[in-house]
Amino acid sequence: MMHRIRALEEVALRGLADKVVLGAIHPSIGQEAVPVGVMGHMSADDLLLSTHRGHGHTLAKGASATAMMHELLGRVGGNCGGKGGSMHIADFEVGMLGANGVVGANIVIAAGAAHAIKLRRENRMVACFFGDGAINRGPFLEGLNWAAVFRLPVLFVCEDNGYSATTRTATMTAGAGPAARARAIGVPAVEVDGNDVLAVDAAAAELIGAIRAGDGPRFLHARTYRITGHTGADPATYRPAGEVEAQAHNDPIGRARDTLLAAGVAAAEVDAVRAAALAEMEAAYGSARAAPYPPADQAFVDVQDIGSPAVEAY
Amino acid sequence: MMHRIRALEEVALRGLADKVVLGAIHPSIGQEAVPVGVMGHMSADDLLLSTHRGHGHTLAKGASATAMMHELLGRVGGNCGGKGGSMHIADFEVGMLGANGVVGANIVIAAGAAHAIKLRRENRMVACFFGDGAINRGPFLEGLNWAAVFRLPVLFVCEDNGYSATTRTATMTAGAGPAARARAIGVPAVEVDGNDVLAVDAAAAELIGAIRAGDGPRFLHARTYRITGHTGADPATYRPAGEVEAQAHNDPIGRARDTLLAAGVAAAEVDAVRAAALAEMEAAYGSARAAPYPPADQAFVDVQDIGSPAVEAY
Amino acid sequence: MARLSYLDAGRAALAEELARDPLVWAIGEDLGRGGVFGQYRGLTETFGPDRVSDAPISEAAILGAAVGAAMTGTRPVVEMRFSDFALCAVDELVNQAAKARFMFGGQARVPLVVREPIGMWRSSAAQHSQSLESWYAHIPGLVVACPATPADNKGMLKAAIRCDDPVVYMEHKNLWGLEDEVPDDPDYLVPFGEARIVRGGGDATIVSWSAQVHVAAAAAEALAGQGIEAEVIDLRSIWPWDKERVLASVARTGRLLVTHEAVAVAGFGAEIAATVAERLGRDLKTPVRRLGAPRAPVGYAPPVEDAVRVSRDAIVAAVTEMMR
Amino acid sequence: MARLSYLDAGRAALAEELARDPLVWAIGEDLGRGGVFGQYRGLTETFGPDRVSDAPISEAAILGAAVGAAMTGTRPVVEMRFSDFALCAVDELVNQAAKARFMFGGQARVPLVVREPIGMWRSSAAQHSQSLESWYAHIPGLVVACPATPADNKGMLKAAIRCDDPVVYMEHKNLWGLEDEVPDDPDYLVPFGEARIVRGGGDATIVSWSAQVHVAAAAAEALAGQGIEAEVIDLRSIWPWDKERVLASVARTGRLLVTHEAVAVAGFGAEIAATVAERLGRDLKTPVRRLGAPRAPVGYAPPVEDAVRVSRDAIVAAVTEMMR
Ligand SMILES: Cc1ncc(C[n+]2csc(CCOP(=O)(O)OP(=O)(O)O)c2C)c(N)n1
Ligand SMILES: Cc1ncc(C[n+]2csc(CCOP(=O)(O)OP(=O)(O)O)c2C)c(N)n1
Ligand SMILES: [Mg+2]
Ligand SMILES: [Mg+2]
Repeated sequence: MMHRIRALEEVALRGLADKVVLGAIHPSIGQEAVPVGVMGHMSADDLLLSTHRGHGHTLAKGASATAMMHELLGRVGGNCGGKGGSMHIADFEVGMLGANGVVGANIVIAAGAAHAIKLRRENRMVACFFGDGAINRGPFLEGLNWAAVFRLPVLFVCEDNGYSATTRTATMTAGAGPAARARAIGVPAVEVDGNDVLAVDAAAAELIGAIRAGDGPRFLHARTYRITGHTGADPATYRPAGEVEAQAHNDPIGRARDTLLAAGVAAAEVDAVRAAALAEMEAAYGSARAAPYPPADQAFVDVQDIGSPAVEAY
Repeated sequence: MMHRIRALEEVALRGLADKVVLGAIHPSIGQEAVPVGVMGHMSADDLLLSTHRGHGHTLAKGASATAMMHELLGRVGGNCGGKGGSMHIADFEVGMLGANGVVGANIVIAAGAAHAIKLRRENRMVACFFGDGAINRGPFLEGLNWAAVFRLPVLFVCEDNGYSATTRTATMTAGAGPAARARAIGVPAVEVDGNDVLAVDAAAAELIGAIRAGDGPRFLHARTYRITGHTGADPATYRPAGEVEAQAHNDPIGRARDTLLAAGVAAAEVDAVRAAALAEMEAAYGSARAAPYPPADQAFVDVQDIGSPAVEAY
Repeated sequence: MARLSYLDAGRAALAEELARDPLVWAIGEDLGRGGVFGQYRGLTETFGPDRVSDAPISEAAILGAAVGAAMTGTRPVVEMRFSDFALCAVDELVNQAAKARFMFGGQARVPLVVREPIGMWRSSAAQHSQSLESWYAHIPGLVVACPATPADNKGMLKAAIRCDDPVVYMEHKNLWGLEDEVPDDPDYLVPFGEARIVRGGGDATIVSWSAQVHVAAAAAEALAGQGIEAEVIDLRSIWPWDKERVLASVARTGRLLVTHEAVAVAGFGAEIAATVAERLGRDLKTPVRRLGAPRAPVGYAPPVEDAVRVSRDAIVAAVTEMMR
Repeated sequence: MARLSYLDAGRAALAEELARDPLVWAIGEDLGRGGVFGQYRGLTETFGPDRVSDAPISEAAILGAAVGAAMTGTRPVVEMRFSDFALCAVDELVNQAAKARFMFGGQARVPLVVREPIGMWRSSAAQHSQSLESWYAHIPGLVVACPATPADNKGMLKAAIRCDDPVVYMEHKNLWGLEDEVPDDPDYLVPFGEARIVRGGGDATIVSWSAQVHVAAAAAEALAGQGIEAEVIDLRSIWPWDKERVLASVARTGRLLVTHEAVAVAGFGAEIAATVAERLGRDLKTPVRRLGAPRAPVGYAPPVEDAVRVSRDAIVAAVTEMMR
């Protein structure tokens, strides 16, 4: 799965260079272990709320790479019919309720999805991902408090890559960090090395176990690193020289590979996974490029039932 | 000063019964020790941001009771010329930058006032009061983080009366409380018995000392009790029987009286203070009742310079 | 039929929908004690605290959680207390609730109702008196309802709860006590986009909504005394609004006055006046006219507050002038 | 005069005002690295991180802190990045900044500038493309500026910074790269409420603002080829808007078309069309007309996005029809 996410984003970045991916994309290259470690404990029934940096979450939740690639290129066959693009990708079939272009907005939405689960006495849960920068937005406080007050089945996952766009998050964040804030709001929290997929997996298992047992919300603070720029177009020159290089040994995919090799898995086997992932994404990319754009009248579809512009545009 | 606040509100409540105080008023009867204990350490130069329950803050900051009473009655001579009323009372002359009708909104404004102080390298500080319910609003998080990140001279004071309107705040608030939240956001916090004016005074002295020394923001969590209903019109029947009575011994004015008597002050002396306060407020009330309403054209004054309705109403 | 207040009609509507559909629920500050105006009185007792729930003072979470809960198949009714406080949750309403269905390519439905009482209510001052219905009419994806009568407050709230779109539901605080006949039919629904003819007339058309409808009706009464028969139309919902009925009326009368309590500048009256001028410009007997509040905040002192109200006399004067 | 891009003109304006007045300062996310579009490039280096400051991702605090800092005598310029994100700070702008002076009886001044870039910018989709200028025009206390040219982006931003009212300053993202001559005069100020005649003409009046001005100008060019001389007016600020100039022009031409990128329903075009219809209804040669976006969110895929743009051809067609 980590290979699939990486390959999807590498190909998407090529799409950006090829000028067929039109909107901004926010790659999660280097951060793949977090969604993979968490999503392993969730089923298609469970729900996911994601961010602007959501390709990895979406794929790990079970969305089709082909549909995602179509969406990134704004084509027919995209998860949102080409109307959402990278920042609004969603796949309700697999419980992925949407990326979000507004930092932190997904936190209160996730609390509400979990609220509905509780009201309906269903046996499922919600995961909500966001970045380290999002903990400075009001909805972080309001959403966590809400989930704790109503004892809702939601796992909050803070993917801490150290940056908020071009800003070092630490320079704009006071206090002891995301987990401390979560605890003060009444949400038990665990901190983990987010580039160690096994560690994430273990932490998620524990937290999700508690959530499924009805203990209310939990919080996972995963430290990771964003290898690329903030967007596909960002050269990230604001980073100190050598910082990216110093993180090379920390690449979650490289680390997982080392672990696998040490455990006796053949290198060729791992390489085959990578090759298969790349081939899958190349095929998805080819399919997307060959697909048409949605027709103009899609602009008026699915706005609303009552007072729809499809009936009268003005 | 506690007597003056109490007397002002008692008279204002009579004004409500007399149907001359027209808008909602939120009495702080029972909570007087908090502003009095804090404001003793502030000068007219220092700034104050207040709430819907701000009569005590405003008077303690040095506003004229007569002007306040005129404002509550919506008359000429009010601090805001009768245009604000209880929820928007302000007296910039004494550094009181406004009550606020929106819970929690004053927190970010206070951070900004302190930011301006820092930018201008001035030697003053800001105090920001809010209730226990306000800690569930996003601006609480955003404002405290802001003040801590920029190391601003602001004292946040949470007046915890246990209720948010008709709701027991504890039922809607997760975690270990206001001080724990503040600390997690990087603002050192102290908890105090808010009905003990000497304890508030001592805690405020310490916190304000740190602020004036340039150590950044501080937080005071003061536990208190609202003897009246949420508004002047609220019978507060949602409170368990006997709750108010059980708090009788805890009235900050009664406790201060006991302390004074124990310290050898004559009862007559204390009673004289109370009588003087009542007389002052009666006079203010009389003055306000005798004053005219502002003329209708005040509706168009002080809206804005550019594009003002005074030039053209539509 | 029963005689109910506007407030009780809304309460009955919610109670009936709560009873009818287990997926309907309501949440907001202080609902457990009946809500700030008593619109929820008794409902927690009847339906339990999960179905009619208190909320923290967290407007963004109230609305944002409703978006999440609506997308996952429940039907939340959220209470914002005063429309002014809904300004603490605009991202959630405008960027999330209104757009989710479209931007996710039709995968989401967001069947939520945002109750946000509007309007001037004696000496509530600048932060508790606003009428911002034109804002939401401008936002694709939203339905905007502004009932003026007890019957409509029942039938429209029920329609809003059953509707699959997010509905901004604006009750007027000054109408809570207004009593009138209200149908008992549990399926009494007032469809959006169908105006109500408050009073017929052939000389001029007065279009309004919410509390201002009653001011317009009083003006029409006074005008009738002068021999001027004004037709008064209550739009009931401003998105969608009943263009057909308004155009038909103005085509007949040749005169349009729109009046609303909100600020005139960029108020929804501008949309109506502009539409009528565009469509019927050649056939009007007199230019279209609007009456709304001056572009000033609402003040506390009565004379200052009254200075921004559109009075019955102002409407009478405007129509009289238009008849010349 | 110097040839500058719209982006650099705004940057020069801010730099000059920072240099002129030590009470001016700017704050927003990522400003230390030049801001998201580079509008702040180099300013932190020149003026230091206190004067051109990074902010946490806290829109409510950015705007709310600016209110506090403005009330205490400084002149904050706050950057909201996209006008869509300003929806996270509407209480701070509408309930606080806009009303403080009035509700405190004139004790407060709130001289702040809220920069919030608007408009469609290829495939930015529903949450990064909105134009909500009509919202703010509806709010008493606010000034609303929508510059269309590099010179105006300099002169109006400077005027906004020197103005004692809160100004919502809406640059258009699609104009950043537009180059033109810009005055060097450090006191070059473009006053609010004075429209610019982009091109004269006697047959029809086209009113617009922001990026749409350029579409309107291109349409007028095409119309001239057909022998129709349309006057194009760039309002520059929509509150206040230059009613006199628009009314004078329409009084001459007898025809008004307003066109803007924002949604037509309850867009500011309605206000202009309604005002002109009210004032000049009897003298128009043809009914007023508006062109704005359909009431739909902005989609990602180019054909879907383009479907909600008001094109040059749509303007040409409308004016041609009005000439019949
Ligand atoms: C409310 C809001 N403010 C600002 C932005 C612009 N923005 C997009 S991503 C981003 C940085 C977010 O940082 P973080 O939460 O750490 O997530 P990361 O990008 O590192 O994954 C910003 C500021 C936004 N989308 N929404
Ligand atoms: C944003 C917002 N939401 C709701 C309200 C309505 N309201 C006014 S006071 C109040 C209770 C506030 O409780 P708390 O902060 O504890 O202050 P207290 O009234 O106890 O002093 C509420 C909910 C408001 N004014 N603003
Ligand atoms: Mg980050
Ligand atoms: Mg309280």
